[in-house]
Amino acid sequence: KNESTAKNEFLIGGIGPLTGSAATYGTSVKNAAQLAIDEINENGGVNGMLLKLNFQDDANNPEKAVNAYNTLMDAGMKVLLGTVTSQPCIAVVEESHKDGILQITPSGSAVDCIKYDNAFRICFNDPDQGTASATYIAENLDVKKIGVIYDKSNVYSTGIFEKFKAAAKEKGLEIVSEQAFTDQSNTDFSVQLQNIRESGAELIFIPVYYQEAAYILTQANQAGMSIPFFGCDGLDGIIPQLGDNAQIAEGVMLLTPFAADAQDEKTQKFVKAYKEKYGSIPDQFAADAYDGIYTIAEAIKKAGVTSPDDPDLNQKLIDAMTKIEVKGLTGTMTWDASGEPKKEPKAVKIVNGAYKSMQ
Amino acid sequence: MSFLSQLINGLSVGSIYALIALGYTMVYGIAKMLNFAHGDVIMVGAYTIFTAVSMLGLDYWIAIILSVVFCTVLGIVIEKIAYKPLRKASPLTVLITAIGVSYLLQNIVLLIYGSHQRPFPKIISVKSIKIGENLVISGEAFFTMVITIVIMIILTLFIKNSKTGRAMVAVSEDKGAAELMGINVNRIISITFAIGSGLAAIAGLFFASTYGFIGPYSGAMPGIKAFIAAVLGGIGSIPGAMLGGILLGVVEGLSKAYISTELSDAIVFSILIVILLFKPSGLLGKNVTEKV
Amino acid sequence: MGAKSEKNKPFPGGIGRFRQKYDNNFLISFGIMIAIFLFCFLMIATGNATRHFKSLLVPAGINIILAISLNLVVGILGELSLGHAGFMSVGAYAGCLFSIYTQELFPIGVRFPLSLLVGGLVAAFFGLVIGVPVLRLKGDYLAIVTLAFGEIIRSVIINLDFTGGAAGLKNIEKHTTYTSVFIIILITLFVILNLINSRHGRAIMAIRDNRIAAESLGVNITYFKLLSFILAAFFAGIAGVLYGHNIGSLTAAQFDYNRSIEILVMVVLGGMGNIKGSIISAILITIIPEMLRGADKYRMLFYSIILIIMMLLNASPRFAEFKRKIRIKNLASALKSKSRQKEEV
Amino acid sequence: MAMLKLENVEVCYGVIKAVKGVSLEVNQGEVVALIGANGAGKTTILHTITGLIPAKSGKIEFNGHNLLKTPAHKIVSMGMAHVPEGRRVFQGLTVLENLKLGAYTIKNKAQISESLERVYQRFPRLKERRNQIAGTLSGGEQQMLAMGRALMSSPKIILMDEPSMGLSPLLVNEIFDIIKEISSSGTTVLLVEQNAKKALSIANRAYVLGTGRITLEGNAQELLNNEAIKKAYLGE
Amino acid sequence: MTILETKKLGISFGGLRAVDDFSISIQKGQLYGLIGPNGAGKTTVFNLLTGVYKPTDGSITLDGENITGKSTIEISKAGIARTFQNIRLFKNLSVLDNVKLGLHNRVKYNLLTSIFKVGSYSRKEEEMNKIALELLRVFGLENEAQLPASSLPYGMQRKLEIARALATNPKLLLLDEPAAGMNPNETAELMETIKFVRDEFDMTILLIEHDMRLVAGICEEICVLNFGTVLAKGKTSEVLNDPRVITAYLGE
Ligand SMILES: Nc1ncnc2c1ncn2[C@@H]1O[C@H](COP(=O)(O)OP(=O)(O)OP(=O)(O)O)[C@@H](O)[C@H]1O
Ligand SMILES: Nc1ncnc2c1ncn2[C@@H]1O[C@H](COP(=O)(O)OP(=O)(O)OP(=O)(O)O)[C@@H](O)[C@H]1O
Ligand SMILES: [Mg+2]
Ligand SMILES: [Mg+2]
Repeated sequence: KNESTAKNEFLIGGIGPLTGSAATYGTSVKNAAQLAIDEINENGGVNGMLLKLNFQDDANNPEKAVNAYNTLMDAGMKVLLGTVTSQPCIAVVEESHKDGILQITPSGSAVDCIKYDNAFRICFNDPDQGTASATYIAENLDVKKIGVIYDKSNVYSTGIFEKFKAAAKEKGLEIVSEQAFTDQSNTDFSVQLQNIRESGAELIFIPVYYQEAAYILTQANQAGMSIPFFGCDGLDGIIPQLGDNAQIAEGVMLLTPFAADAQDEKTQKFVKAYKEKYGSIPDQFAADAYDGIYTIAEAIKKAGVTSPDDPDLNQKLIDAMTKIEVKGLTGTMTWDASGEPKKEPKAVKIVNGAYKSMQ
Repeated sequence: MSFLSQLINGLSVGSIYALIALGYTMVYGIAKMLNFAHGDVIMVGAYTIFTAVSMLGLDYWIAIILSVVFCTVLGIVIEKIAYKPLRKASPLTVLITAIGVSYLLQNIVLLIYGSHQRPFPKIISVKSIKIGENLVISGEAFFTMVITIVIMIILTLFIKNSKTGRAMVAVSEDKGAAELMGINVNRIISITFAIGSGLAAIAGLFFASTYGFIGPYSGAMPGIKAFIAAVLGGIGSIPGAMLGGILLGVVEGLSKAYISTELSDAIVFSILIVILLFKPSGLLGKNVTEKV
Repeated sequence: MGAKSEKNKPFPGGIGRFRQKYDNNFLISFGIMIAIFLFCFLMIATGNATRHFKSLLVPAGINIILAISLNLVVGILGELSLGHAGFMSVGAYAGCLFSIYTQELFPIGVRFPLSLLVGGLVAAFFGLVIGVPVLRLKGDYLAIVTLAFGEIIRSVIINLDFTGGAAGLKNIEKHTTYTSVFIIILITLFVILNLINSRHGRAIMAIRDNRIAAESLGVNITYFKLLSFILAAFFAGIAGVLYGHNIGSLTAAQFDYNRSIEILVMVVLGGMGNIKGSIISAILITIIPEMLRGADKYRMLFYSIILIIMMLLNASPRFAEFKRKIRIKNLASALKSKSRQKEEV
Repeated sequence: MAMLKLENVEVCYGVIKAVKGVSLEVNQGEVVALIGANGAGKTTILHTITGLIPAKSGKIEFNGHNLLKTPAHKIVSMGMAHVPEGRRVFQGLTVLENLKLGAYTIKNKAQISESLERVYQRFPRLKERRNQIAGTLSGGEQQMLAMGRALMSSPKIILMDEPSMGLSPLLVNEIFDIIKEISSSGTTVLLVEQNAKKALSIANRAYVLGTGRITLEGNAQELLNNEAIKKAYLGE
Repeated sequence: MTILETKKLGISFGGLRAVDDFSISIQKGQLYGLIGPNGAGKTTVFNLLTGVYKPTDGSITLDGENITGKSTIEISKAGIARTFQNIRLFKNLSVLDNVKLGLHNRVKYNLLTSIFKVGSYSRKEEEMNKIALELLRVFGLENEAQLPASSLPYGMQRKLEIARALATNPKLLLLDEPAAGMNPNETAELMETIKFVRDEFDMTILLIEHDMRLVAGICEEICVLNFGTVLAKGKTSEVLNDPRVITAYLGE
């Protein structure tokens, strides 16, 4: 039964949606995590141990995520990389907290995802992104009137939007049009765009994932709108998503720690390997997962754990988390006890189909 | 002006719903089954075109024909394997099997093409139509509307005037009696599925062209909306499906534009309920009261 | 001939009051539930249960409650409802909000049962509200309205503040245990089976079979339709509260129409109006996707194929005959082999 | 030679045997009556002949063809028509549409309009009501429609299941007159009836069905005078 | 004593005047026949009497109580029970349960008793079983009590419908073509049963029938409907010899 009984194999569990409408995000995480693990094992593993990934589907459903978690515990999971989406993450962290095992969520951005000591995250949290976006726009862009399109049925989107709204007010920005949509109608945005156009907005803030953003940008383009768009890390992945029509995304600005076409060696190597193995360009989720695995490896090294059967393994790893520094794809990260990563968001603008850093 | 253009937005969405609902109501009205997999056949149709054009580099026309043929065959095969053995079972059994088929199609596509959305090739490119200053009807929307109306007329004429069409109505009324007329009931139901699925391929083409992207789950929501449109228009009524689809799109658009984008879903569904309370068998449905 | 007329007698062998109250259906359903509980209890007590197994007990139990209660509407009353998850969600939110806000007021032993009751009652109230269109509409038209109702609820929950909006309700204490679910299942079974086997249940089934005839006998259609919807909603609401107190958080997205359809699958697979069947199929539908975890990315593919095959088999007359045969044969041969074993020992 | 021939036909509903080995023959040009109590299996036999219900065992031959292996819709095109129990007209269609569906197997347009004229001639009421929705016709009119519809395929043999049920005495007489006419115009008739007296009075031969078995057969006139029959089925 | 009296009863469907100016009066204990050509409006009269349709004109009085425009349920409670031309049984329920449904408003217990099976449940159920079995015995159906109603042959289904209607203990029993689909022998048997019911239960019966032997055999008075209006009414033998009735309905 116990998968990790194979000598010195360190089992990392993964949980995320592999089916259902959020399946892309889970798949990205699974793929990139596997890629990182293969790399590490090729270089001899960590402290003499080989890493192994067991990734379970949760269909973006908390109940199924808890089932998946228990399956992984039965299999002998030592560290959890997950879950990918916020809602299941909030349910699973309750369990992992009771078991006291280290949980690192690559992309669960809701505040409560890491409310316990054993949980850490790679991505930014929602409020921070909301505030950061408002601050950035107020301080660096010459616009005052903002229109927003956000997903009312999604935690990530509403989470960012709410903080953005509060911060925007403080910074003297005026939100002239708030347009929502839900998972029941997330392909047609013609009405929302029309509403914004009539509101006189100078910039449209879209704290949504790139799949919806692709629809929004395409339809804005069709309607002949030329208002600039500003998004958060969920927007990363928009260029490959648009395919041949990438020019639509020209001028879109986003806050993101990761850019698949960044010129540094690390990113290029990752993107190349990912493309070779899975045939598509990695997105933010993939980058977070890749960093997540390297973070786990770093924590193992720091904690000096040499056997998966170490009786104090959990506490050692959790303690190690606040002591390590990881130079990842998404920036150089350190953690404090809150579990939030310390790293800088970068604002980029899409120019000629590529990210270009802004200040 | 703004009202008119919002109305046009609603009409464009509505005509897509209507186009999907036509195929839905066809199967629904004649085979008397809720084919919950209809939305997924649409998705498969769009993927077929995507494969032919973006992956194999085939000509648009060939891709479209390929997609229609593929979906037609798919419809027939699904009917043979999953629905035909259930001719005598309760309609709910068939409904659940259809849900199984819907999951199956989604997961096959998921396995073959992966979970991420694919950009759909720009096949239909019609110039937007400008009326006056600010009023623009997108080319796709206009074309969709025209095609929907044409298909509606063809279907109505086909059912009313062709021999097969008459046989379809007979089958929908009483399978046993239809058999006694010498009608091959199984064949008629197969043809119904074939037509329904062929229409799904066309709907898939227009749906994907309008919105530009397809994923394994792209068919689910339009499928549900088309189901709603078909019921709203009156089960089995072809003009009803058209009317229901358009109305659904317009109500959705106008409530987003003038009431609330947050609550538009709730508003649309509430209006649906109210309409059905006043017209319990849909807008154009036959009000069959049981003779006592 | 003698045997036949014996069999055709209204109540073979004469019946006691107990049998009149508790027919085979009742006893077998309870038997099944108690056997399942004992099995789980033994598995856990002997340390044979994996965590995965244990974590499935509560969801399976909740699904049993949902399936049984939906069967009351779909199987017994004969109306198609695609909005059961809607009732579940109102109940879940009401019950969980109650238990969050009364944290200081009551001790847990009082608060949890009370929150179940609150969830059930609020859901029942919504059952009454949706009951109004139910009285006017039939068949697929009603199905659409129930589906719409479920989606309206979901949409409203997302837009309200006290429900936590899209982020949902968090920090719900986890009180649901498999014992508490088991007790609720028994209560649900008791109420619904008793109802079916009574004057009221008969009236509901009469409406399903022939509304006009039922009316002509003075059966109050309005009352009984509403009663079915309210009762079904009540138990769905309770199931929702159990769900919330098991996962610890709630979001509207968990209660979309896919969830309603999943419950409907259980009912239809188990057989319309067949409560035993609902119990078994609820368990199957809960565990099959979980058992398929080993199939990795083919998991949901296999699941859909299994679902289709189960439906086809279930409806096949040959399979029905086969089931009947093995049931009789099995019993007979099992009895035989047992007695033989005894002789050998 | 017999036009239609059943040999030892058995039919089951699930485990219940409804027809337990029935043999009967219908010759070209005859009117053969099949009478019997409620639930004897008369309807079941007709359904089995036209292929709506499969037979468990036995043999059914029609003009030398084995019907057991022929699907229902092919049987119609071989020249057999069935007026089913309870009429089963297409409620939502007009009278004319119903009649046209009766000629579904016929390709020749001229033949169809000829048949239609003949049916209208025989049932002037149908001509008068040709655009009425069939579901709103009265019981007797629906019965006429069901017969007219069956005649549209110009069948060699026509099977009728209780055509007089629920009709007023006047109409019953009319219907039997029509059956006589149909027969005299050369169509063979197999007639199932509760109204045994009427049926026997127009039939050439008759079979009496007990529960699932033929208990008696013979010349219709003789049966009409048979004491046992009189007692059991004629209520005298 | 008059049990049922209708005055100028009428109803239209769209343009069709299905029943017009329909007035009859039935005495307690009478066996009354309603005949007429197909589509004359006989079943519609039953539907008016039982509240399935609301009359556009006229009034209905049952045992001195005005029941015009009342709902089916109220009328059932007031004391009219019926059978249907196209049999309407509860197909999936047992024969016994079908009859017990007839007792729905006669032997009652409340919802809590149903759910908790306490108090009078067993006693009331036993009482129902007793009454229902007795009724089934009258119609020779006691051996089929536990079978599903759908498995009965046609003739037995008709009888079961009558038994179910009787279970409501009505003041007036309406039978819509009870002998349809029966052979003369079965019809003769049915005639006996109807007479027996009338005598034994002291019942008033109004019946629609096309079988003249049955009508002539048991009805004391009849009413002939034609195109929705009363063509003739009175003593059975007299009406059946009325030449207008013969041309419109009987033929010969
Ligand atoms: N679909 C069915 N399922 C089960 N049993 C059936 C079915 N149809 C008919 N039967 C049974 O088969 C037997 C023969 O029925 P059938 O309808 O052929 O009789 P019939 O002679 O036509 O009687 P009737 O005079 O009432 O029309 C009856 O006992 C009947 O209950
Ligand atoms: N709900 C309705 N809508 C429209 N027309 C109706 C309705 N009910 C009855 N009719 C019409 O009213 C007339 C009388 O019908 P009814 O059923 O009362 O006839 P009937 O005398 O019972 O005939 P039968 O002896 O054939 O049963 C018919 O023409 C019928 O078509
Ligand atoms: Mg019959
Ligand atoms: Mg009538």
